[in-house]
Amino acid sequence: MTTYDEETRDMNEPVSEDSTELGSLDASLAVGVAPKKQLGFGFWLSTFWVVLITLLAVLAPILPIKDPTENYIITETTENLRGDLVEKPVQPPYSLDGNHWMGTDKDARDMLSRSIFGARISLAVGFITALFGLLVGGALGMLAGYFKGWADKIISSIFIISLSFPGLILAILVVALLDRSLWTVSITIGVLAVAPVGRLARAQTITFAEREFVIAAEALGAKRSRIIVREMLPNVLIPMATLSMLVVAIAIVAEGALAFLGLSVQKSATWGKLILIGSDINTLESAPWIAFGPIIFLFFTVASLNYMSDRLRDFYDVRDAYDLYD
Amino acid sequence: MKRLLGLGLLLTVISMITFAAMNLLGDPLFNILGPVAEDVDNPDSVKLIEEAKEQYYLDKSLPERYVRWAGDFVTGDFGVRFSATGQPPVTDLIKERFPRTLQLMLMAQLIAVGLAIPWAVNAASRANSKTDKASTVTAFAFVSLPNFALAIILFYVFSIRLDWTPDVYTATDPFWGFTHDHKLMQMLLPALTLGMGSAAGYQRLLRTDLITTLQQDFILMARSKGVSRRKVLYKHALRPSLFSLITLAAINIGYLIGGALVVETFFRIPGLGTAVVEAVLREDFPVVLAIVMIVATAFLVFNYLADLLYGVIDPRVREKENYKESIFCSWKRRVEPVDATVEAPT
Amino acid sequence: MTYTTETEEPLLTLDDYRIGFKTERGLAKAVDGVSLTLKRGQTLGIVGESGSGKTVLNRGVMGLLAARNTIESGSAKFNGQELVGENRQSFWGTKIAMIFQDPMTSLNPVMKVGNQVMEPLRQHKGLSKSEAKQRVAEIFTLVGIPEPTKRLDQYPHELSGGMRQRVMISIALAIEPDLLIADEPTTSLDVTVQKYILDLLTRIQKEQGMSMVLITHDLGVARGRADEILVMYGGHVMEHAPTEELFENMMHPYTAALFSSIPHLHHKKHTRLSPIPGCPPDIVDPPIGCRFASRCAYAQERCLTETPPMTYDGDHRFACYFPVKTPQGQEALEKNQKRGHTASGLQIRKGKVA
Amino acid sequence: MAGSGTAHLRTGDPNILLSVQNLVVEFPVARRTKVHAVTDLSFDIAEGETLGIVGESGCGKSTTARAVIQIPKPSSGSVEFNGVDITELSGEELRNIRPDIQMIFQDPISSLNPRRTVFDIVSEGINIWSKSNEDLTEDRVVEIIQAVGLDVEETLTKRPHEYSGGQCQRISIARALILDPKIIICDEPVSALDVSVQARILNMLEDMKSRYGLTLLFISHDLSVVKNVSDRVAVMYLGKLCEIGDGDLLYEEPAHPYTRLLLAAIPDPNNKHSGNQDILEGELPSPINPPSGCRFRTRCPRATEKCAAEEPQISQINDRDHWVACHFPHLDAKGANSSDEILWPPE
Amino acid sequence: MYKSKFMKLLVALVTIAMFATACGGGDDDSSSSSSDSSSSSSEATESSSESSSASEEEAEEEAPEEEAEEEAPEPEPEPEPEPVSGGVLRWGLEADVDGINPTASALSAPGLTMAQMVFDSLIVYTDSAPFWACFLCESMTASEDLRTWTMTLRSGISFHDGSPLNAAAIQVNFEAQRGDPLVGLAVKPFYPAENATTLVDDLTISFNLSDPDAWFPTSLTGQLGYVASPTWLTAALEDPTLDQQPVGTGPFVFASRNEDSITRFERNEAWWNGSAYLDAIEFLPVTDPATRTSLLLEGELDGLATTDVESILRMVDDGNIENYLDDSGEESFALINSAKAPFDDIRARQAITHATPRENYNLLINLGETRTADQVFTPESPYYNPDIVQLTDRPDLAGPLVESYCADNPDNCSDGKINMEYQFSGPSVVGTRISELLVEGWEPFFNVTIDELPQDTHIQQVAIGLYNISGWRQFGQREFTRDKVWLLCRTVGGISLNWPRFCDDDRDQLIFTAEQTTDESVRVEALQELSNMINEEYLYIFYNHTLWDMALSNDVNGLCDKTTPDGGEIICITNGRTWFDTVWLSE
Repeated sequence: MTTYDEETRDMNEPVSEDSTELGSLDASLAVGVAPKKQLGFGFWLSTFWVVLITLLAVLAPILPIKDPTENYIITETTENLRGDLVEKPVQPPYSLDGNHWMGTDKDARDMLSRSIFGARISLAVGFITALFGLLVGGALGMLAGYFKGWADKIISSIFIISLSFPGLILAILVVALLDRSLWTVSITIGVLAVAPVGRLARAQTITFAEREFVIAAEALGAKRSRIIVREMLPNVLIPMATLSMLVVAIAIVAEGALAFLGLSVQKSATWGKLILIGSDINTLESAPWIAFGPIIFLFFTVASLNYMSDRLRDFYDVRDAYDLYD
Repeated sequence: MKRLLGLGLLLTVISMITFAAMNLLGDPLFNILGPVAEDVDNPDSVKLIEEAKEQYYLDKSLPERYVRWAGDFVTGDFGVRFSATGQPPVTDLIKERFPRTLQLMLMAQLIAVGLAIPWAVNAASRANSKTDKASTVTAFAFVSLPNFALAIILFYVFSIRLDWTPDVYTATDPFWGFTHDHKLMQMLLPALTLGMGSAAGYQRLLRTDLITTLQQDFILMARSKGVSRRKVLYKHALRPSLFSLITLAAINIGYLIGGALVVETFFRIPGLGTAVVEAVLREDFPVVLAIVMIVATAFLVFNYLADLLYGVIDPRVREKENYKESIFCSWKRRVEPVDATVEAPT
Repeated sequence: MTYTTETEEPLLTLDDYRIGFKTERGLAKAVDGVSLTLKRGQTLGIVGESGSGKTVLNRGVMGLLAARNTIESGSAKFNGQELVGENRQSFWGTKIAMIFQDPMTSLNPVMKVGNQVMEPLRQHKGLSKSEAKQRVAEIFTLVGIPEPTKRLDQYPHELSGGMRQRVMISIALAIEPDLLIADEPTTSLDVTVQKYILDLLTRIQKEQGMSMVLITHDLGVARGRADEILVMYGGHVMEHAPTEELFENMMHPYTAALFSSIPHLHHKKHTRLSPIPGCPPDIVDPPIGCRFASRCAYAQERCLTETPPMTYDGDHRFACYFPVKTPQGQEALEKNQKRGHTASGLQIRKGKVA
Repeated sequence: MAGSGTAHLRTGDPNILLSVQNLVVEFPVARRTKVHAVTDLSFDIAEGETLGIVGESGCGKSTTARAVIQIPKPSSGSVEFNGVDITELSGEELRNIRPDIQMIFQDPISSLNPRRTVFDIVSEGINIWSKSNEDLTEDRVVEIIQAVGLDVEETLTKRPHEYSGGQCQRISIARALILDPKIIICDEPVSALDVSVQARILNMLEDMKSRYGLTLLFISHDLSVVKNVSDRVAVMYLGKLCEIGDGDLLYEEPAHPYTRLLLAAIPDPNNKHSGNQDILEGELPSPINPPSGCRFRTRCPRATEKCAAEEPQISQINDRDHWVACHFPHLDAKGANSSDEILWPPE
Repeated sequence: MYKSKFMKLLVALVTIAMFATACGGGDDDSSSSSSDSSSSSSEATESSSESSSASEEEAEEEAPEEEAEEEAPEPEPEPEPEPVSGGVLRWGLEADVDGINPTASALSAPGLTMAQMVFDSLIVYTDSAPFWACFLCESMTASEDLRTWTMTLRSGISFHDGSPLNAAAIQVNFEAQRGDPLVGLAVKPFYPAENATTLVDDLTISFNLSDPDAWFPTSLTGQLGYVASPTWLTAALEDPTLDQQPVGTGPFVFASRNEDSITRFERNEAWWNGSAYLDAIEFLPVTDPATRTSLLLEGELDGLATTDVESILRMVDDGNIENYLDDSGEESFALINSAKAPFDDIRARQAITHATPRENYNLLINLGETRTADQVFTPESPYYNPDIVQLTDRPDLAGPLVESYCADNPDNCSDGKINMEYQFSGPSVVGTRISELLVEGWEPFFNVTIDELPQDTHIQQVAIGLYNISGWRQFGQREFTRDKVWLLCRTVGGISLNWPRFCDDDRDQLIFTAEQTTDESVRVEALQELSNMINEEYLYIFYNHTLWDMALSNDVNGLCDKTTPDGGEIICITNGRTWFDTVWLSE
């Protein structure tokens, strides 16, 4: 037994969302029994999906799946008008069957493998965008938040201006004027991500810069650089990391929107492009699987990333809501 | 007011950047004349070039052109299109297209707010119940569903399978009515597409805020005063929880514009969204410029209005000007009431 | 067990009243068999640390807890009317009023204070707007709010903490309740304001002839304001006595410990304080026997196995086998000092809990 | 009241560790308006002494604490530490003096970095200074952690949020102690804690003080707590000093009307001042535009025109260590000390 | 207002009805421009591809065999119901247009469709020799040398604004069109600079041609043959907004126009050739063919024209739609630039032709419903050359050619493949699908860069020769020699209407031979040889004969009842266009 006893009750539990019956006392608060925070099954399921789809995308060329560009035209033997038996190609698209698990598109290409190959570009755009946005936005935001003053004024103005531009218009403008390569698209969306990410980084930095442990560190004689690296960074990184998943999700959606307008990566099919191809009224009516297959892939991926971000935000108790950037 | 001045300044900067970008990104002469602009050996071409330069003031310096453009813009003349005929003038085009987009946005916002508020109130008042969990999952699904995907799903279900809504926008008047001929029905799916996603976002935000509010003592106080449950929810709890929602709704203007590009394109509504896509594709920069400016203005003005609205909703903001900036500072953070040390004496 | 010494019908009677919250780990017994009576026109002070169940008790009586997660049992009678299992909404704003700890958060920040006070007047008393305004102005004067008509149109943030608490009291007054529950009404206020508000509350209570429950963690606050004091710990009643009697004879070791852990003005500087060792009991899985046993210097083996019953000494009751200043208590303490530890293993050195 | 003056400073006393003179802290709030948080405040602390500063919210006591450690630097005035005016220092010089002056904050959550392990937090000072000071080793960290009653093994892996408020305050104390400081500024270290925990932290502070030979500046709004830990007590009102002196003396015979009111308000069952019938009227004036003359005059039961016109200077009472800034102090205050009663458990 | 002249030029060039048929500005084929969703706009260029002046026999006769059975229209003589007057016809257009001024506006397919309401043309195509007939004119005769054609107008006709139709008006129209710096570019090469027309008397005018032309009158069936009020033309020069409010002599009078929404024409009560049955006709631009089709199926529209095979199939399957199918007009093909590396070398052109997966193209893109084309003529045409086989789907033949090309031109190759760029208009789903399909076939031999361009830019780049290979669609004049503007050496230039920029005087000579005679045997020989020469030069990779469908709801009657004023039969359907003055709505 130590001289001083443990006080196990954590008196600083945040208000839980449990049982908000119009201001009623929360059970856990009332009795000091806080439920343990968990990421939950959904989080791991989401992680599983994201990892799975990422692996599929990376390994797509060596996976035993169909060639995404091959036209798998089926032929059948029918009688022609003269009564001769002739081999005739069957008009695609082919519906879902054992051979094509997600059916084929109008060009008799396997939708499953196209969706998997589509993930390559969509995810690549997502990750590159997030990386760019986080590096640039995070660095700018932290600079602005920590040093304040002129740096903050200038950087914040840049953020505001960039936020006032309608993002998607800017994106289609750039993409339409420049070549439509993976990098152009990614960096364009990445640039759009800089301001929102930067603002979060700035807000977080300011929040933490005001916290007393920073003063304590300063009082201990820590240098500025040390405070930034040891005290601020670990705290800003967590929200940034949770945000990064959201940015990936948003980038995938933004790329999808560009692709849907016919303005994304030219060379290969992304999810957005696949959806676009299946989205006209005729195709929707006769072969809805062409659009809905990739929609499901896209939806699950985006939802998973969103959910992971959401859970992590709760888990790490990152207070700032940041689902502002769409 | 100082903030209005700031707004104007911001818009000026934005317009300058956009204008410069439009003029520098491409060769404006090339955008008007195409390859002829390069064909300086041919006297015919040279004549065209001269004519175009004069017509578009390309012989003037960029700042001068900007001033000229800005002067026209302020008076509502958005210039001449880079198109086959230069017709209709950008102003006319905007006049023609803008109302449709505005209708779409208003409907979408109405749907979004109209859905989100009762939805969130309902969910928050039963936080963590089965209903709430179900609605959270639903909201999550809608938030994660890109609007082009939602558009396809809605269109597939309501237009193709059920045939409740028309397949196409035909710009038919009148607005009110419930057949396929009425604009209302034609706008319904596009507005729903835009509205549902936003509604889900609003719901999530408002629900969280409401839960926080509902845990406040003043709610308990109101209940102990005998105020009915409904009144507690809508009169006492809702208003102080609206802060973030208003901010988001204002910021959402930008998102809606982005969504309008996609949704208008998918539903074939000739609005600003389709206009800007078309204009970008054919490098019709005066149109792009005008639309960017309209959108940026709308965005900033709505954010400004949101700030004003804060004052209406929360008297604390009305008096102390310490809310400073909303989009300009920290969007989602309500500024805490002033410290006791600064409290006014009586 | 029933505790009644009343001839006149008491305003509030609790009998073996219990409140449990469903949690992930099991049922949290926040209030575990509380019995008490509150006479008309009297003030009852409920004292305890956070987590002792004092706030839950009152909100439970009010019916302000979430029904979904709460299990309520026993009996609670208000004005002779059984509350447990009944919908208590009809009491809200009519018979019972509440005042909360933080006047800033318990006033709606976006409503004018006048309207907030008027709300129950209009709703329950059916006053017209102008009548209600008139009445509020009167109440404001009563609670010492200067320039009452001007204040009507102000928002909470425009008032100081003390003023806000006065508004809170006005709301309670507007209801003209039989019972006023004041839940830590002054904890967030500066001492000078605190004194004013407490004095005001006492005055109003006397003038209006209503009963009051004053919840506080500070024994000092209860003294001079409450007619009786009830000490709670871990959902149990530890001790209950008329105020002066309690301060003279603290029978329960917990009450005594609580009192001596606080620095007092009359102590010389650098007086060694006597903290209560250990931590509050886990109310989901409470210890068998006395809930305070693990932290008590008097604890014997018996305390760990049997829950001490309520012992009555006239108006004074307490739940302890070895009360302070009794021969049993003294003996138990000495025994523990001799063996160096209590029955629960708590070490004691030089007569002090280590 | 709330007067100015430096008469109470023990100038020339070689034991004086920290001497704050004419401290002024102002914050701009808007264009051309300033909050006068602390105005012309002077006090000193001798080595090994505990000075308690007490006052209600908004009196500037926390601001004073921050100004002493130069975060942020005060608007004017001097803070002499060991005879060196640290307001004059900057950069590396200031940094080098920092280990000697440490601080403990009110909010146990905000004052600890949530993303670092407790061991890390405590040893941060060592990591910063170990190169220039070879005495600073990990052994010291272990020693300190044990001294504040924490388990060393646990601190290696656990983060602050896994500890309770009381334990967090111990961590803060450990962090402050690690560099073997001369003085620790305690800014409301126990006001966020439950009463029983509060007693433990207060006891521990006393233990640490004697064990490591510390000097404390103890700030609190709780008069009982301040009295308990302090040798000398200073009372502040609206950025100014009202009364300062030996703790027992000041509590026994409060001379300043404000001190008297404060003491009278304490809900202590044995408070002999509670009979004072004066009530503190009105509201705290705005520090943006403080009253002229004596700052307490707007609420003072004894205020006269003189109080508005002339700011009282601090002066000594009865040749004892008792100083007051008031034109009309209560000099007749006498009271019997009746604090013999000792409650359980017997000392 | 200043007009962007270069753009207008191209728009005009590719759409002038007089000589041209369209170049497939965009998607080169069946799903056509109308299927691109986002970029299609009110710009005229958009649908320029579909303009054509050549008309065809009725669908029943001309339709390909495999479709014959499906066709709804019945030739059987049923008791003809009496036409009823009244009603409003709603017609779906694939796009809106910039203006409806024949002398200044780019009359693309929708433009021509609407122009036919307001304007009468001077000449119409007919079914039997000489395959044309006078409409607004009374007679037209050629001089011996076939260089001068003299036309006499009908008397007593006046424009909607009251001004009279006379020879002077014709001259104003002709000169306005020829003089228009842009529209005139396709007119100018075939007339002398001075005295292109001569006024003989009030109602008689002579056209003086540079070359003898036995088929000149067929030039006046389209845009050049539309006659607008000279008063209005003059006014429109001053105020271009008037381009939106055409004034002609036609059966309908312009009523109102709301851009991108509805253009309305109302019955001309004082039409010189009787009176239309319909009260009014409204044109609604609906760019997406599937949507347009849905509107027709739902009864929101009464008729439309499309080349989108999927939509055609839907409408054919629907029992309530009458479909007029015709694939004898335009061809869909890939256009190869012979003036620029690598395709300035015939081996490269051959190789890419061999590598082209045309079978898949026709199966997947055209759903197997169109007829594969090896040349511009369909087998029904007398000029069809049965010997021509375009060797596509033969990658085995491509390999050696590429190898030999790369040996000679290492700079244009990498990794043993020829570097080249494929251009198409976009964004367009079909365009994307086509490009992916083609690239799939070409990739073993070519390093293909895909360049998806906005339609205007695409046309510009092709016009000035900044392309390698491009999706396209054109030809389709009923009188083939009217397509000469796309083939002659004289249209090669900085801005070239001869898109492949290929000049061969012998080939030109064959065109002139066919043009200058009405002797079928001479023409057959010349045109078959012409086809052969085109095939051997590998300038176009023909995919298929474009299938046009004019679809009308069953309520629409009397579609092809129109005759010449003298009662002669008229070929009423021309690449998805027709007249509506004899149309009436039942019920």
